Amino acid sequence: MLRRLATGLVVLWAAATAAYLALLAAPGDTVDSIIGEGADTPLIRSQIIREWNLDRPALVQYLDYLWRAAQGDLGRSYLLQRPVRDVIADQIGPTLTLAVTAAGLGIVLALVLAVTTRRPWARRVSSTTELVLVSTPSFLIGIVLLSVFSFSLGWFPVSGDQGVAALVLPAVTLALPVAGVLTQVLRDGLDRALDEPFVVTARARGLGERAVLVRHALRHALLPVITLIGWLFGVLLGGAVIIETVFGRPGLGQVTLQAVTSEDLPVVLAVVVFSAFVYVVINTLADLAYLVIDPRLRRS
Amino acid sequence: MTIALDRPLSLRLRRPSGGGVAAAAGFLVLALVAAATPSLFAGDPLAADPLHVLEAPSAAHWFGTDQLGRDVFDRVVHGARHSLLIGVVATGIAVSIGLLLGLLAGLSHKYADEALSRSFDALSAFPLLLLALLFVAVAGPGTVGLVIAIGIATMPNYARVVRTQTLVVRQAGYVTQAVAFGDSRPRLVFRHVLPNVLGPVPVLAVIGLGEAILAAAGLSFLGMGPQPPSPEWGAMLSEGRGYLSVAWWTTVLPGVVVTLTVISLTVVGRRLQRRFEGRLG
Amino acid sequence: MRRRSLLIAAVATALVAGCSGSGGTDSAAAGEPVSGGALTWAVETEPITLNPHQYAQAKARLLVWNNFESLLTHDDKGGYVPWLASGYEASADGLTYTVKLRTGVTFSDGTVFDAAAVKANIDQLLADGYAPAVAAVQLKNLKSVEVVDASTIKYNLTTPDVLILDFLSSPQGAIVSPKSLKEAKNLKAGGTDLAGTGPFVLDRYTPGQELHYKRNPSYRDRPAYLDEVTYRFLKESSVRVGALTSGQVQVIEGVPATDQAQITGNPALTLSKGLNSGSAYSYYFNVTHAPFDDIRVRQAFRDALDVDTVLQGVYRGTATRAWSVIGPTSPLYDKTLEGTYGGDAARANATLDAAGWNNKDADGYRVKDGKRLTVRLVQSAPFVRDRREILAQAVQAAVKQSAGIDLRVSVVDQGTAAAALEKGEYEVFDNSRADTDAGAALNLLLASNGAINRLGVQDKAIDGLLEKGQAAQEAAERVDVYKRLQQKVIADDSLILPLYAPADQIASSKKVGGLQFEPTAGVPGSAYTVWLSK
Amino acid sequence: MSELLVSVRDLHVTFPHRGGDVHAVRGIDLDIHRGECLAIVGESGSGKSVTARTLVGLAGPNAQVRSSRFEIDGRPGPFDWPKLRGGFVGLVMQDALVSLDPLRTVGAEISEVLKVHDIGDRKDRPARVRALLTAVHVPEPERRAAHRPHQLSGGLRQRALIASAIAAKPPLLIADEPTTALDVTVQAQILDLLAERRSTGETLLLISHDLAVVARLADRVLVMRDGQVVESGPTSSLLAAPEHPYTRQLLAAVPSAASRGRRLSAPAEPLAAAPASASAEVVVEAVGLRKRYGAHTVVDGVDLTVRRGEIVGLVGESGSGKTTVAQLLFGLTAPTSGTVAFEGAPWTGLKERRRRSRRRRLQLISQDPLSGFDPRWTVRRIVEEALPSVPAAELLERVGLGADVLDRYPRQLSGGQRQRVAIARALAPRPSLIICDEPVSALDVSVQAQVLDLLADIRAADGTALLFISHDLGVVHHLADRVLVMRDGAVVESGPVDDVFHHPQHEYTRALIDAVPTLEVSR
Repeated sequence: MLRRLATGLVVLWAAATAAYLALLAAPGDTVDSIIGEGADTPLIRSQIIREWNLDRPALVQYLDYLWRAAQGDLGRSYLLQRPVRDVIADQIGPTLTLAVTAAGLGIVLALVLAVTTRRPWARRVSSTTELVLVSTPSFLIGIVLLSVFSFSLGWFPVSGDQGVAALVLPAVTLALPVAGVLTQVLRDGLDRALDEPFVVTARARGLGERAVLVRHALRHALLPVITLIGWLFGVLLGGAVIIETVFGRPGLGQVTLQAVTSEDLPVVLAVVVFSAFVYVVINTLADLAYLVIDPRLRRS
Repeated sequence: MTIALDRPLSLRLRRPSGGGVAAAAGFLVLALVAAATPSLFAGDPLAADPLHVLEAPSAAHWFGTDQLGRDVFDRVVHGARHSLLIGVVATGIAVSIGLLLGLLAGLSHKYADEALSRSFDALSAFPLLLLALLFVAVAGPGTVGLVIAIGIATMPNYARVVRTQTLVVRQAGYVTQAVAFGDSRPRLVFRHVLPNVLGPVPVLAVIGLGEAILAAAGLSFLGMGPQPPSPEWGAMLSEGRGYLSVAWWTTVLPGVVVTLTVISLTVVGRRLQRRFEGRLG
Repeated sequence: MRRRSLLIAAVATALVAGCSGSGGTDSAAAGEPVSGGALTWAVETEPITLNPHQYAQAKARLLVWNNFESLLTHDDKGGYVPWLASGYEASADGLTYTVKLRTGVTFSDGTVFDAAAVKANIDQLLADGYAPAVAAVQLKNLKSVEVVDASTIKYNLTTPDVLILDFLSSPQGAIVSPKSLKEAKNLKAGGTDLAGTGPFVLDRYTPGQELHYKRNPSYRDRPAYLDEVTYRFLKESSVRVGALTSGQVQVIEGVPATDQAQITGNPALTLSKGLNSGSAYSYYFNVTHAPFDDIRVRQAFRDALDVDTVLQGVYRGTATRAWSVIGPTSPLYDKTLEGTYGGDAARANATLDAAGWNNKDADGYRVKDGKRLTVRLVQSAPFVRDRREILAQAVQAAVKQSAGIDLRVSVVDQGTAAAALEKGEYEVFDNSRADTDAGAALNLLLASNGAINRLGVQDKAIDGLLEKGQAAQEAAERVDVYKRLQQKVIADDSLILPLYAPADQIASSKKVGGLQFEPTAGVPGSAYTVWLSK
Repeated sequence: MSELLVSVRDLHVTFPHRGGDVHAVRGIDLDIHRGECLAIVGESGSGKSVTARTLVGLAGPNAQVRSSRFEIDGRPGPFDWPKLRGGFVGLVMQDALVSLDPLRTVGAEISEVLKVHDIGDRKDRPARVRALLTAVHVPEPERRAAHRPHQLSGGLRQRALIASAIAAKPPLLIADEPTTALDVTVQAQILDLLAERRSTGETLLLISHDLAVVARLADRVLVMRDGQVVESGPTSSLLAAPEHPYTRQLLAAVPSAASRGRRLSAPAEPLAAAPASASAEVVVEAVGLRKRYGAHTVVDGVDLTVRRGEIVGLVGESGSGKTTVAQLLFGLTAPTSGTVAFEGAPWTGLKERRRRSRRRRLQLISQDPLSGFDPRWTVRRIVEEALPSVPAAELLERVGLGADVLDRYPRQLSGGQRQRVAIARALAPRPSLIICDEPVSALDVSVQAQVLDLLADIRAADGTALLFISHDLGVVHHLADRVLVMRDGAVVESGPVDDVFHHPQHEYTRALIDAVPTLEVSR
């Protein structure tokens, strides 16, 4: 566990440093970014440099950043003039709600589909649908859902983060491709598990097909799904940027996009570090989940 | 789908793809021909016609016209070159770097392997999109930034597969046997390890190409891709979005083409994968 | 010695000047004003700051006047009327402005509004690192501020500058409770803890989602009709229109040309437009290097483009063509420029032939000395609006077809754009400014040391005209100076290609009454005059 | 005649396949009487397992089953399979590690049978599970019930598997290769357990490739080959006087003490005489070999000498460290302490670079030859790689393979062919020592016979020394000159095979030999 913690810290540090270097190498200097489209005179520039301590060497700024970050101070947004921690904290709720709902929806959908579509024709229909879903740009899915269910039919609000109804379409959009992939993985896992000798034994005990599937095979099929948790996190967070744009939802995705395009360095760094942090946490959880599901891995 | 890889490359799916393989292969050939010689099939993708903007699909304009009166079908056909090229080059970057680092990790001693593997992990700690955004911030939006971004961001997937495969091959009986014949280390690597590691890579690359095209479309959608008036598919989708309520065809039709391309690549890739595994299994 | 008469503000219209005057929308259906109700208004842009001193987005202007007020405001003829002031007086030498303040006004946090409060605001604006752009531009000629008595304040200038009045009526000049200036948690970001004197009080801000204002019950005049108003941030125009047509919001601003038919075709909705103040959306030619260092190429570029056709294609007849760098609604606008240039492909080609660009390459572009006639336009993605990237593509196609000019358009992130501009790696710079006084915009754009002088022009004649314009206290004199300036940069030197006059659109349910555009600025006004019929 | 539990006539099982249907069972007749033990014996692909599974309706999802009569418990179909399975027929398969759900406790697995067949209620099931585990002699049943298969030893989990099969007290128990994956001593215990079940009146259908196992338990034997029954009859008479040539060949092919000095594939012919003598030069000599992984000592002080022309057997159960010894000798792993000298010169402690020139003198044949071939290479390339100067066909001829396999890929060959290619390759550089690590364990008896004969021929012709590692005492007794018995990393006994196997000194050796089921047959 200690080792895992250390590895996690190293990943965090590497992520922050890489992002720092990348942004240092980006075109345009920080002062330009802060000025944006506004007026640009030497007086203004010197004030900005003084305000943000930009006259220090890059290394000093970097070390200062690390030192503050270690203490939980992620700095202040150049653009929004607020502490980055507040910016992130304000926006994390909607993104988290979206991601968790979509993940839950995707997983449930995948479970139901993988278990129910065992007959050849159902399987064919389902796998074709999955293939289409995972091959379609998610923004296209979103746009089509939005046009049909919101603009034309008016069943769901157009956008924003106003209650449960507004969550339906974005969550579905994000969940569909996830469900597509997970169904494929689960079905594949079920197929493999059903080929195992213990399934023959289970059937030879008089167990019905459904019981074999749910009580024995499903648990084995879940193992490869757990290895996908890290991937799932990437899809959800990455997908959130696009989904939030399409549906006009607030959230981390919007913050990220805005921060990157306007080179709001402190926010970008915070998003990177945050993302790495969540990744480390989620992977640790995945490892633990592995131990719960597969006791063979519990050693010493 | 989204911008992260639609599935990890190491995932092997065993379902037969049925008769769709022929259709998929046919579509890919069509796309390739379009990419090679777009002018044979379509007119000037940049020819604006302010008097005929946002016209619905018709015999004259199969896919309708866009906000500048350009023929959407012409743009889609010409876009094949941009989009496929972006996908191919990005995948090429990812595969070559991934191959190199994966081999290096797989063949190195414990600590070097650990360090490399951790750095793949660190790279994977970011959603592809965030990574791509960062790279675009550095290299600037546009085709070059986009290609490098997707290339670097998808690299760890290949590196991991190659590393695992290298470890498997290293432990394989035939490598031990080759040692028994006194083969030197470089000889081992070049005669046995490398060829057997390389085997599955082209197949993965075909499937990965679909992912790269999707990722490129997503980034273009956010305005990080090729600049106007380039008829790149993602950029077309992004531009068309503003006119969705009045001209669905500027968004939906190029989108359908993207989907068909990715599906075709996946179907063909999986078929190749099955054949490949059948040959070795 | 000439004296400006002390203007006494007495009429009610002046009190609500911030929101009254020109551009009242069609609110006949909403009947007589009624009190009460909650309005939801979808806006395109989430302000990056809620502190009026930090104001930098024209799209955020409609929010500012809900809870803040400034000393003066504009009338619809380009003049100034008192708001928090009761009158003002300029000295004959133009170096001193004395402003009498209203009495009996309090901020929503209970603090009393007086001369000390005004001075506290100026002091804050000049504080190091607080508002560098305001200090360096709008207040650059301010020498000192004196509190004469509780209701009188005096601005001393280093050099005559009529634009100080523009400052006094600008969002940056809005008066914030000095108490909250001291106590605010994130002063530069603003928020619910900044108190103003306006008809509403900001009581909730959900970043990324919405701003919520409630009526200020102790407003010094007629209270606002609405109990509360919510501004929701919906970036996508299609989403805004969808939200309006499906009844989820009652008002939206920012309706692109292609979506306008959906509004006008719906009997329950109404659409109105207001032309913005400031500078027109124009292409500025970089004269520091080839090819636009040659006036013939600049003329040819303008001739090669049929602006009307392009605008028709992109904006479907909803855009107003601009003929000058100054917007057509400004009193400084020179109408005589209309129809004097452009839209003549034959002349463009002849001019380019004469200028030595007489060969064409395989792609149909003009070439001179082996170099293609390529000009670059770099747009910064975060600031692209009004489908200007589409417009650029239309211009691109047009100048290629008519004259073989290769216009390269790139939409890039802010850093890349800044770097390109810094290094001079552009030939075309596009910009529009929403300053209420067009003179302020021109100072930045055309002066040799102007902060946004992307023309790269260094012309004493231009600088001289700008200085005269800034000092001229008589309206007629100012108009004359700026006419000469426009003739110089548009007609004589062909430095600028004006394209269209930026406009704002408001679409609303017919149940909403009293929606207005702000005089002079031309942007949607605050919610003070708005009511919701039952 | 007593009551018929199962009666089948003219049973055909076909698996449709794109390249032509696979006709796995071709018209067999089968009767199982209450209280008897019937055995079906056959090599892989004979259709014995398919037959057994057909009896519980689990031949496979695509299997097409035809028969003129198919009666279970005196009734023809259609059957209520869920009820019959576990309730009337219990099934025990090979290797409980994979035949029990690895993610569930064995208690849950056993309890599941009770639940499915509605035996007892929720509360008393744990007690019933304990009773069942006790019945199959699992010590500490309470604790073991909470364990998962991987936490149990091979013997215990096989017992647990049997407990789950008999939980619903089915009259018929089908045991499909129940002891194949087990060490001999454990195998003996499981066979004892099955014998005990039989003696309590349970009916047993035993499926096995091993005649010796069958001999111990069965009343009647069916010998199957290519989906057909070639011979059947009471065990004693069938083993004593086999009528069908195939049965006879099968019996003759079993290596044992009795087969020593004789060709297994042609019983009439003697093997070429062994040239080994105690004075022949030493090819490999290991002194005090020790290998430790962390706190775990895998090889603990092994001394070993192999002389030119000698076959030295190394026997032991799984985990005894014999394969590690092979790796240490081969030089892929460095010993923690101890030394190996090869052909009189130091071998351990050298850099691989310095060993390289002598590498070709020491070859390796493993249990799984397929993994030892580069999958991209044809047989020709594989063999030519080993000795480019000699045509591959010539080398293959020596191991009894024709030129027709030259352009095939290894995976297109049968198991026996693969092992021959592996031998041809190992022989090519004329090594002085070949380390054979379980070279015949994966092969059927008749193929094993051919490969063992081949190895004996090679030793006789070239004087190549063999270190022959095996868990099968019969194989070692048949082939080797000397034998070392390993247990827990150490050699407990060594000496000439006949001395060790006929007069074992160490109690472990004795236990080992006692546990081996033997065929008492006259030839």
